[in-house]
Amino acid sequence: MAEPLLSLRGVKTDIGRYHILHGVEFDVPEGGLTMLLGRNGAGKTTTLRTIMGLWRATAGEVRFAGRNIAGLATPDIARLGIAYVPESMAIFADLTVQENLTLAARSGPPDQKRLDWIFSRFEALKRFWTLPAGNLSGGQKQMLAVARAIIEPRRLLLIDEPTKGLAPAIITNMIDAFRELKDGEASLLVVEQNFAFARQLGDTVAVMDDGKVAHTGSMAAFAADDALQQHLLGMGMGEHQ
Amino acid sequence: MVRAILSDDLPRSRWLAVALVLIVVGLAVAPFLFPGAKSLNVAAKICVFIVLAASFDLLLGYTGIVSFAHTMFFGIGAYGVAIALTRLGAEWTAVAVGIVAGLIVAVALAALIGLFSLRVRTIFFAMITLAVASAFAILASQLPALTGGEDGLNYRLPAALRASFSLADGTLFGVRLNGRLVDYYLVYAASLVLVLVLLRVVNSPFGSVLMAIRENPFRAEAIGYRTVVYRTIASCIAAAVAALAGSLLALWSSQTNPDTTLSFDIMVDILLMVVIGGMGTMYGAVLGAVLLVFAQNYLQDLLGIANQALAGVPLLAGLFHPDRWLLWLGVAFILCVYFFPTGIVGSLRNRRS
Amino acid sequence: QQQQPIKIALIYGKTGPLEAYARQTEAGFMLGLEYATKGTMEINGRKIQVILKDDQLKPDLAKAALEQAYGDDKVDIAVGTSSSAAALAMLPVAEEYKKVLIVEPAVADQITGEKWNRYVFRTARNSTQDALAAAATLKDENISIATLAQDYAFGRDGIASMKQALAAVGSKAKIVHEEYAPQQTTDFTASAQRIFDALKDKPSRKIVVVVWAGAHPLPKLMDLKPERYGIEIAPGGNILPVMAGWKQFPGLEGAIYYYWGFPKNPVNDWLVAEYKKKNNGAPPDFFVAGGMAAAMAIVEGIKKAGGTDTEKLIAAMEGMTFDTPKGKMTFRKEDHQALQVMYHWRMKKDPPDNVDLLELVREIPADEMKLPIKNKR
Amino acid sequence: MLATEDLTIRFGGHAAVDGVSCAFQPGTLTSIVGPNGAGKTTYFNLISGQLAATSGKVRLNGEDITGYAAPRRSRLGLGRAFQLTNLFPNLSALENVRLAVQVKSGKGLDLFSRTLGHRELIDRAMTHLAAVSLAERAQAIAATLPHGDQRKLEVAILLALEPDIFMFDEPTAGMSIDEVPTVLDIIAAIKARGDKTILLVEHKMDVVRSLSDRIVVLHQGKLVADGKPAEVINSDIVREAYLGGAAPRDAHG
Amino acid sequence: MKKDWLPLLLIPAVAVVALPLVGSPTSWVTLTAAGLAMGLMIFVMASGLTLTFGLMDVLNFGHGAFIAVGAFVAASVMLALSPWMTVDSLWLNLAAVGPAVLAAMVVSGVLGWGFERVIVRPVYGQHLRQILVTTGGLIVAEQLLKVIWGPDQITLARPTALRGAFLLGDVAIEKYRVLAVIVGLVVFAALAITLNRTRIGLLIRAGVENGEMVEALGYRIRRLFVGVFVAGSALAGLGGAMWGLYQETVTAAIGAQVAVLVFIVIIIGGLGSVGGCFVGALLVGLSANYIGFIAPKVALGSNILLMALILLWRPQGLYPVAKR
Ligand SMILES: Nc1ncnc2c1ncn2[C@@H]1O[C@H](COP(=O)(O)OP(=O)(O)OP(=O)(O)O)[C@@H](O)[C@H]1O
Ligand SMILES: Nc1ncnc2c1ncn2[C@@H]1O[C@H](COP(=O)(O)OP(=O)(O)OP(=O)(O)O)[C@@H](O)[C@H]1O
Ligand SMILES: [Mg+2]
Ligand SMILES: [Mg+2]
Repeated sequence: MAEPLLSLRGVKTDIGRYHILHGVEFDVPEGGLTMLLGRNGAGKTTTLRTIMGLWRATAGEVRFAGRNIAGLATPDIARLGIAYVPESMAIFADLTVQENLTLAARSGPPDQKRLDWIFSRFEALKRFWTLPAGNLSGGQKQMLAVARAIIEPRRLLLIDEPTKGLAPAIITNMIDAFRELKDGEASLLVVEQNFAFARQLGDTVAVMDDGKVAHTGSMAAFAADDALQQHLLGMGMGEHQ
Repeated sequence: MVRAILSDDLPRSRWLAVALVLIVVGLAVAPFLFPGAKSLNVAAKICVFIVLAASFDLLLGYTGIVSFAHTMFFGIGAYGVAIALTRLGAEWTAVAVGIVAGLIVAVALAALIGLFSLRVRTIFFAMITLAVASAFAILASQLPALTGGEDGLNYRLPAALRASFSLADGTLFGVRLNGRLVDYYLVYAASLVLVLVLLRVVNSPFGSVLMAIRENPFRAEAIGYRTVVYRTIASCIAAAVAALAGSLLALWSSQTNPDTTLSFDIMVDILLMVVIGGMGTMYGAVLGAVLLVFAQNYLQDLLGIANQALAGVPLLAGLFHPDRWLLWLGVAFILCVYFFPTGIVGSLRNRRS
Repeated sequence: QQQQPIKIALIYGKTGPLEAYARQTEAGFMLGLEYATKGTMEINGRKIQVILKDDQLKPDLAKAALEQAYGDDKVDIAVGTSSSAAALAMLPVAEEYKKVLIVEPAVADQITGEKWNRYVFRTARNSTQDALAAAATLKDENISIATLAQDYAFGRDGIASMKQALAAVGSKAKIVHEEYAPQQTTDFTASAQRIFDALKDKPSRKIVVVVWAGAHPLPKLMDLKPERYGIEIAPGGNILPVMAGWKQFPGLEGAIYYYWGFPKNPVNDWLVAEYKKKNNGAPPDFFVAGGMAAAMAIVEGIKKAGGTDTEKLIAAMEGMTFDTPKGKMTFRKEDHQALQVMYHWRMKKDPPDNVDLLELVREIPADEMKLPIKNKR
Repeated sequence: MLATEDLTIRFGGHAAVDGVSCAFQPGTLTSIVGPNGAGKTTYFNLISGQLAATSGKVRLNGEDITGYAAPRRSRLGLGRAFQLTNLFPNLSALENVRLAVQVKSGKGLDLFSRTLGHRELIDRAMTHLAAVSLAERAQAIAATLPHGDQRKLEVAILLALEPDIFMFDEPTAGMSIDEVPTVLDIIAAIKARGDKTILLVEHKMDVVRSLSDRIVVLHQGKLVADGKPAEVINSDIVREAYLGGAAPRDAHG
Repeated sequence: MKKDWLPLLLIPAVAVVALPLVGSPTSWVTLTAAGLAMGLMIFVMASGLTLTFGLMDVLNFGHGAFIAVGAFVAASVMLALSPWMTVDSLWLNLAAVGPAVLAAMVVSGVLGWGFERVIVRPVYGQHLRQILVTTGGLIVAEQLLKVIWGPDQITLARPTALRGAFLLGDVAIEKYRVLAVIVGLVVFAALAITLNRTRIGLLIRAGVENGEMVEALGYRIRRLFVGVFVAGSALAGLGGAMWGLYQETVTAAIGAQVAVLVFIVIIIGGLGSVGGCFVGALLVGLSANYIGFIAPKVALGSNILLMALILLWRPQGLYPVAKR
């Protein structure tokens, strides 16, 4: 089996005085979509931020495309072809939708075909093209945050809870979009609470609990194993659907 | 008991506790420990500035209001007493009149500014207050008949506060018990009380709302607090205390003039005191005031010594020349802000936990 | 008793905007002691000990410093200070401690006016003396004067005493316009326009009298070419660095308190030579002379009183005449103001350098300037 | 009873809420659904006073409160939890809730008593924290709580206000499924008391279905459907505009 | 976003209103020309602060220090080249002023770089600590100036070709102000283009709002900030040099003196809008002259008055930059 695009080994992260991550280990295979699951406070967001270099790993390696990127500065990590959608969305409220996307497209003005493709998924962005992003609705902000990550081709997408606040119709669109991306150019690492979404999309899964990865494997197997879900998530995926 | 006096706001750090005790006791015995006009002067200044800084912390640290007009209220208090003593003669009634007048003007002005402009953005409010303050300073210098203009006012204090007045005919531990001593303990006691009152205010339910507003005014409104009202009340309290501090200064130094009460330098000083000490912790204001007033009064002497040592070395000697004490004060500021991001108190408390 | 030193405190605004002046005062003061004691630094066998104190131009600090000097350091006599506001704050202290205070170089009239007390002497000249001197340069024929001053107490007092002064010296000049500009003014176009409009059609000789503290407006006024209306400008004397900036206006005239080239007497000769030696060629300026005068007054006074007892000192110094770089000065009995000569100067054609600037029109003798007595004893 | 009459707000040309008239009975839970940008949050903002209506009225028990500022409405019993978490970041979880409790107690203007002296307030705050199972995190600084816990704190603050009208804006968004029931149970409990009016904005259809007595559908600011859950959810408009394909296009802005 | 012309119209409006009050047209022309020139000089000094304050949200009270440094450096260079200054040849004069100004910009720019690294970097986004730390910086800088150049004020005579005035009939227009106008306009144009025609402006605004996210998008925001800060300081240096030449005396306090004026200007402008700063500066320059002529008494507070009026009309300044 080929070397995974991203792999974490023994990653530890502290925030201030608190030890948040103690030895996170999992892989994101090239061209695959890995779901990072776990209870509130398990450390998912912290993990993504650590990969992105927004928190410093105090120990362990983060290998991306064969090189250890732990310790690199955030911009340099991004320039390796990694895009990030934070949990808080962190859209630039003072800038218009257009300006937000212009900035996200590092290598020049956004390519029109790509834009149209995004509009076809997230129609609201087109409609509020010139509106300050701060005035967008919660869901629209979420769409913008995702659009910002996919406005240009990237090798790896780190996405923190993309579906929160989205209407079912839009979620469906997003699923399509992510499918196309992973079949095409990118690999994805997605943190999610919405399990219908997770199950439909995930190839592999990593489940976090209290700052460690408690289980990794194929999504299919995990989805089948209710006992394991009970044990790791305190709740079966079947429920609430 | 202690809890009640400190309104449950305990130092929460051994070192802080030690420092505070040292300050309170030290100031109490200063006249006898360090006799002499200068040290007494420094001690009194420390008391006054502790109050002033603390009142400013109520605005800055607890309510998140950035105001550059705080010295204006300080000045109003000072001029209140000064003018009264000049016009009505060196009488206690004059003092009373002055203090009350100062309070009224200060609070009224604060309320006015608050209601009109506390709605605007922080930074704009800051600039508006800056404008008002400088306008006020101009006014003061344009009314020489009343304020003595640039020269300020020199006046006599009530007899009991003058050096000539001697108490219980005699000396204690070799220190003449004269009016200055009476004056000093008057200032000391008043300051102590005022600080404790402020401590109570910030630890009252009212105080907790102020902090909420500082954190997130939008949400504070949403759960039912009218931010403008709270902010305005806070500014009025701060203004009142600042005015009282001013009155104390006027009562101590028997002269009042623009650059010791209204100048922007003073404004910067109290800003430094609050932030170096630690915003949003009354104790920070206390520490900050002590440190700064000390530095301002003794750094020069220290440098004198250093300069002796370095005599001959060309540039260094220049750098350590006593006249360059401001340079080192500046450096100290920067280092403080650097190494105590949360102020001295903040750092002490973190160290502990 | 006999052998314990004579302690003198020198209080001045050593740090702050006027630092440069303060250093001059100190230098002059030290030279004065040296000269007056023939280098022994002793008076009647008692060593002189000078204690320097910085008031940063702040009245409260000045006051504190003086209290400290009298109270803690037990000085016999004190000298100060650079800022008038600070000096005024010091006066009551002298009275409280019953010790002599020599005011130098502060100029405010009140110091020897309503705020005066019997412990206060002043070697520095006061604003009225400046005004009288300036007036003395404007005596001849009929002149139309416009004044330009800063819009606050000092500026307005300055013009007020200017008017009295003109009357006092019996000048026929009349003031046709008074212009007051904000203290911090940097752009004088507006003021100049108003002044020009007021003066330009006057038949007589037209002069703008400028009374200004801080960055002097003269060059900016000159830029607007007053000569096109035949308007002259009388800037009044100033410190050398400022007047160096006026080099390109030959023929400027005014009155000045001290210029190193003017006084012809042994004291000044010694001072100029000595000072140049110590400051690689730079001649002494305003405040050097002032400092020296203060020092010489003290030495003279103590010698005359035969000691440092305050009452004796006051008795000795009242009416005392003493040597200074400006020649003889006399502490007038009534208000302890030192009466002294002033100088009427003219800017040289093209000055060789930045310090050799002025030529003497005439020395204005002290008795020509009828200085009113403004204090009550 | 809470009612809006022809409530409208325009931003420039674009009407975010467009003539919505609707009344909400005590003891009922009404879900408000609609595509992203339909105007749900804005509708809430108009009711709770964060935004001022361009036209139309908001009535509470017959009283016209359209002109009232947010604090006043809150004190009249309109309680509101926000979609994007909106706490006092540097205060402890407990303090966040205690402040809410304090509003009703009217102690806000009490200058000279000690906060810690008012035990009853603190205890009440603790019970509300416990209700959202955050009791053991009481002393944690709000900003350092994980997203899910922050959402729960948001709910605790609403409870602490003890309002008559509860407005939840996607209370479970970003909450892990084992936590979701806690919140749903709380809402159910409030509903059970029978005298409270509950408005719920939620995108999770299963949640909506299980809780609502009634569903109101907003679409591009207009009220397009209103009725029993079953019928509304199966109506064409909902299938088309909300559950089904992408929202219909039309030019704007 | 459509352009908002009202504030621009304010300038001619003020001038027109002033005409009848001033009375004599020639005086009016003199005042107006002088006022505009003064405005542009102020603009050059303020523009740097607008950049750092407005775009990066850094409240740099130390700005005055760079102005002072600029003035001192320029003064030294010119004194060194004084022979070229005193001859009556515009070209030789400029040959002396040019290098002086350049040196001023370079030095203060370098200083700005150090300032950013040592003093400002740790306090991005924290207004209060910025005020303090930069005030501290100001004090230190002022004192260092005294250590290096000594406490006395330095007198530098303006070059011969730049003193005096052009006389058009009864109207006098100072030569130096003409130069000020040219420089001011150049600076304005340069800034306007970089900020509106490139993505730099966007980046900075985004970076202020959420630096982390901008970095996550792959931009090295730190470098950008440093760059802006250096540019700002260099502009301050330029302003300082020009101001020094105008004042003809240079003291360590020169920066602190103009600081308040500069702050007022950018507040009027709307905190960070270069256009606003431009209009603000011109308004300040004009009103000061008109009021100084019509009612000198009022001139005391004319700037504050102006600011108050503007803020009453537009509480966020003439061209509000996004709320922070
Ligand atoms: N800034 C911070 N300071 C201190 N602790 C923090 C900070 N941010 C997060 N934590 C702690 O780190 C732990 C993991 O938080 P994280 O946000 O990674 O969880 P999560 O898995 O993303 O949860 P959620 O699903 O709710 O987003 C939590 O216990 C949280 O309290
Ligand atoms: N200040 C504003 N200016 C212009 N348009 C605005 C403003 N505020 C909101 N809008 C628009 O109004 C519409 C309604 O926004 P709202 O937040 O109410 O939607 P929502 O129903 O809550 O959507 P979501 O489910 O995503 O939260 C959105 O299209 C938004 O872009
Ligand atoms: Mg998370
Ligand atoms: Mg919403």
